[in-house]
Amino acid sequence: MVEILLDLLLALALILTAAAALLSQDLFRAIVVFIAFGLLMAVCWVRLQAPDIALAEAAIGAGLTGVLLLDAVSHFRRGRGTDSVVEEERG
Amino acid sequence: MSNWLMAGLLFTPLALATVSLLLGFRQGRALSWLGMLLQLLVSVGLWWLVRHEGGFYYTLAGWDAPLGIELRVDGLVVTFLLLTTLVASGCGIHAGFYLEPDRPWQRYFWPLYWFLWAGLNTVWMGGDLFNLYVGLELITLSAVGLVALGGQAEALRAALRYLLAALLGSLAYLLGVALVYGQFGTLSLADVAGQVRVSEHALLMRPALVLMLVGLALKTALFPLHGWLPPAHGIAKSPVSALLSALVVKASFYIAARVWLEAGVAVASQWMAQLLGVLGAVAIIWGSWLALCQPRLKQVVAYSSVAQIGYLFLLFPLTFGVEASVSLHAQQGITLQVISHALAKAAMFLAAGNLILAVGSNRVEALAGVSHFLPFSLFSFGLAGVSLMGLPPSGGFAAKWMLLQASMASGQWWWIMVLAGGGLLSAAYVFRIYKASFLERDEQDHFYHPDRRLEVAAMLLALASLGVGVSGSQVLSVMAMPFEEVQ
Amino acid sequence: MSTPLLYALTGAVLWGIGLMGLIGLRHLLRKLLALNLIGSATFLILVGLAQHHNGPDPVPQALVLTGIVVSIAATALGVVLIRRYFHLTGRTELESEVPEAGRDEEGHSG
Amino acid sequence: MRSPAARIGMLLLALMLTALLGRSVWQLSMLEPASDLPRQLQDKLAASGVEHPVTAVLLNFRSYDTLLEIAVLVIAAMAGISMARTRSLEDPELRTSDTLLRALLRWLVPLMLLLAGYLLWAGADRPGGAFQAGAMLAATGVLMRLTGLPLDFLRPGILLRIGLVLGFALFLLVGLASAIAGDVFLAYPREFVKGLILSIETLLTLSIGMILLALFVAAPVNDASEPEEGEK
Repeated sequence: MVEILLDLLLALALILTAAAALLSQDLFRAIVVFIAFGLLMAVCWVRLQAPDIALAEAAIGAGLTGVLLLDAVSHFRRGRGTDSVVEEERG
Repeated sequence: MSNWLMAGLLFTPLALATVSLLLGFRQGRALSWLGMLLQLLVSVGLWWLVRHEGGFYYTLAGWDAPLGIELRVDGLVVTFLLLTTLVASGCGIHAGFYLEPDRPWQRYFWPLYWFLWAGLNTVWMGGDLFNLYVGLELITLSAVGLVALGGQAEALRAALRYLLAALLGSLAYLLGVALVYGQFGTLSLADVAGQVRVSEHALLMRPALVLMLVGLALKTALFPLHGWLPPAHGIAKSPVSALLSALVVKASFYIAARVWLEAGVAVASQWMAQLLGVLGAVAIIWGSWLALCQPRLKQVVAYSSVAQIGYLFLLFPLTFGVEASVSLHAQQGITLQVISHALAKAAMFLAAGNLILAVGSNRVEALAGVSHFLPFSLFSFGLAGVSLMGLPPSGGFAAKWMLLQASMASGQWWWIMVLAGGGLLSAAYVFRIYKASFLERDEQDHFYHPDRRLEVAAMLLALASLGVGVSGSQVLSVMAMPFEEVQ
Repeated sequence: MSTPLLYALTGAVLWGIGLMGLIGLRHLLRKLLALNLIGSATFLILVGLAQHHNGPDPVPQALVLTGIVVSIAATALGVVLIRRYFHLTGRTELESEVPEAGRDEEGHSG
Repeated sequence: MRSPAARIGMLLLALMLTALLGRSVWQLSMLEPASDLPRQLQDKLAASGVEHPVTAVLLNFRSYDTLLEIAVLVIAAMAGISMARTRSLEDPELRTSDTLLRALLRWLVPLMLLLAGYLLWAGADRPGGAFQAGAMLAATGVLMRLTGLPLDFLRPGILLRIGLVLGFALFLLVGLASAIAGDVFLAYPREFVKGLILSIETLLTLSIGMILLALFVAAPVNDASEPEEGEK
């Protein structure tokens, strides 16, 4: 019973973080939420008795993808020289 | 014998990719000549073997399907392997003299080229749905890399668009594979085909089939999912455009066709088949019309690809719910269309590249007067055009003739109008290029003359596309029974 | 309802969210993010559906590992292309034919 | 951003997809299990040379998938470094003078390397393996880079390129060797299978780590670009 509840909560959290990662106005925050999504996915894989995927998801899915995207965002923030930077999307 | 040939076929492109990554452009080029020769020998050898001893399954790593991965080698597959060797070699030779060897990023051309080739071979032979996914991704990423190589903003934008569309397509296909695995517990296409025929719940495969077909249609650039193709094929270097249009889009279509013919026809419905056919028909007309309106030469050729891809999708209505003989006829027609379009479109892009090199501009009106200076390339362009229009004696004619017969035999007369209309429109856009190049212009008479070898590569492919028409029956006899078990 | 099935159904919902994001969002990094979501959703369905009856099945698990590596490769390629695109043009969106002012107006109307 | 109609259309599309997909998953889950693949896998596991089934599938039963997957990684890395600054990949803005961080790193880096080694070694009979270990290596590299430690080997020269393809090349050669010995492509000889898988995994770990790191570091700041065809 407790396990089912845990699974339901986890599934709900996955959906919410996914939606939040896409809807967030701030790109930096969106990516942080996406990393959280990746970590939740790793927990999910543990629940699905797939520890290999959990390890890979935490290291690659959340860790490296997250760092890669964060690095790109900070690159955008720094801008390219004196050019005006189109950082955030509109709407 | 077959072990050696298969090992050679699988090993050569991957090894060439690895070694050429360690070399510069020129050494990589020299090595690539050797690789092309090896691939030619191996694929001719396999072709000969299958012709005399029939097709076979090749179990990789020594584990039978469904646990391991099996490759299928039959008449159709060896024909496509041979086609790939011809077209890719032609494009490779062209690229070897077309690209500027001193740019630092050009050293990555050969590795990407060979990885692309390896992916194509994998797809033609693939019998495992997930392995096909990995093969598709191999093709996609190397193709995107080739489009973006050393690129300007425009090329990057085209490459990004291509990447996003192709990834979405692959994931939709993979989702279909996931559902298939959930239903049948196997990834081997042959197993799935067997189970679909006996399972009482076979119809539950429909969503998976739709997902796979939609994903693959996106990767093949079927109307209305074609938006990514013209920018990518238009902006890439000409030999790369030739590879993309001739072979890469065919890979995803080939998978769709195999899934459809082996498992799909048993579970699909008439409206699905007709819908795919209608989209193909719209692609033929709309793509040809847009090709006619393009101001830039390579965009004309790229939109012509959108139209020619439309013909391929007539496979679906012409093989669903029809007699076996009609279906076979349609399959042969589509196979010929794939082959002749691959040869003709590669020739056309290579010739277009030569013309652009000569006049120094991509615009159609800049071609004025080029007919005196580059008659050879212009002739190649025209020969390829003949095949696209579907005039005898080209391969395009043979293909469209067979499709016409299949349409009549199955009572689906409406496709005949599309075939006729598409032919007329393609004649119009090829003629437009010719008209532009025969215009006299006084002020410019200092055209750059490209390397003779560039012109020869284009001409050989154009002649081959004509040859397919002349020897259409021999080509088909080698394929024996297309898309069927040759065990 | 079993645990794997629950996650497979979650995967179906995530596919919908991801697809909407991919089509609806404009920023290229966000599109890439949406593609990654779709990838995760696909993997959940693959493993969840296969493990619904029999418990742990190493084959789909291995496939997902392969899939994760392919998707990081694709993501990384995408990021490299986006960064270079930004470096050359200062843009992070594909639709750049519209001039700057026009895009602002479009933003207000949207 | 988009017109309201388009937004509603997208929402409907997504809802429809979710509903249909969910229905399909639900229906499929009602079917009797069709697969005896896990059982076949158990039967043949002993012959695969490793005890952990996932590793057995990745590196033996479906090794061709894995080979091509490494190829995909190499392609991404190539595309990355083809756009990188040619001299050095170091980013001066990233150099940190934080002594605390540096001291911490002196402890953290060996620890992470150790963990990577453990993951690699564990892969034979427990969860772990080349990918996880490679990712760990890359993560170590990312940390080192974020604190500004010089990573000279990531210069896009011949050494980097050799490192990228090392694992792939060994994998490929093993595949060829078995074919030369008269067997099918990628079949390992029975007696060496364990050692071969471990050596392939070790080099793969190194290469995967390097590829992922190169992708992270390849900041595209190279201004040179090919002119469009016909624009000279």
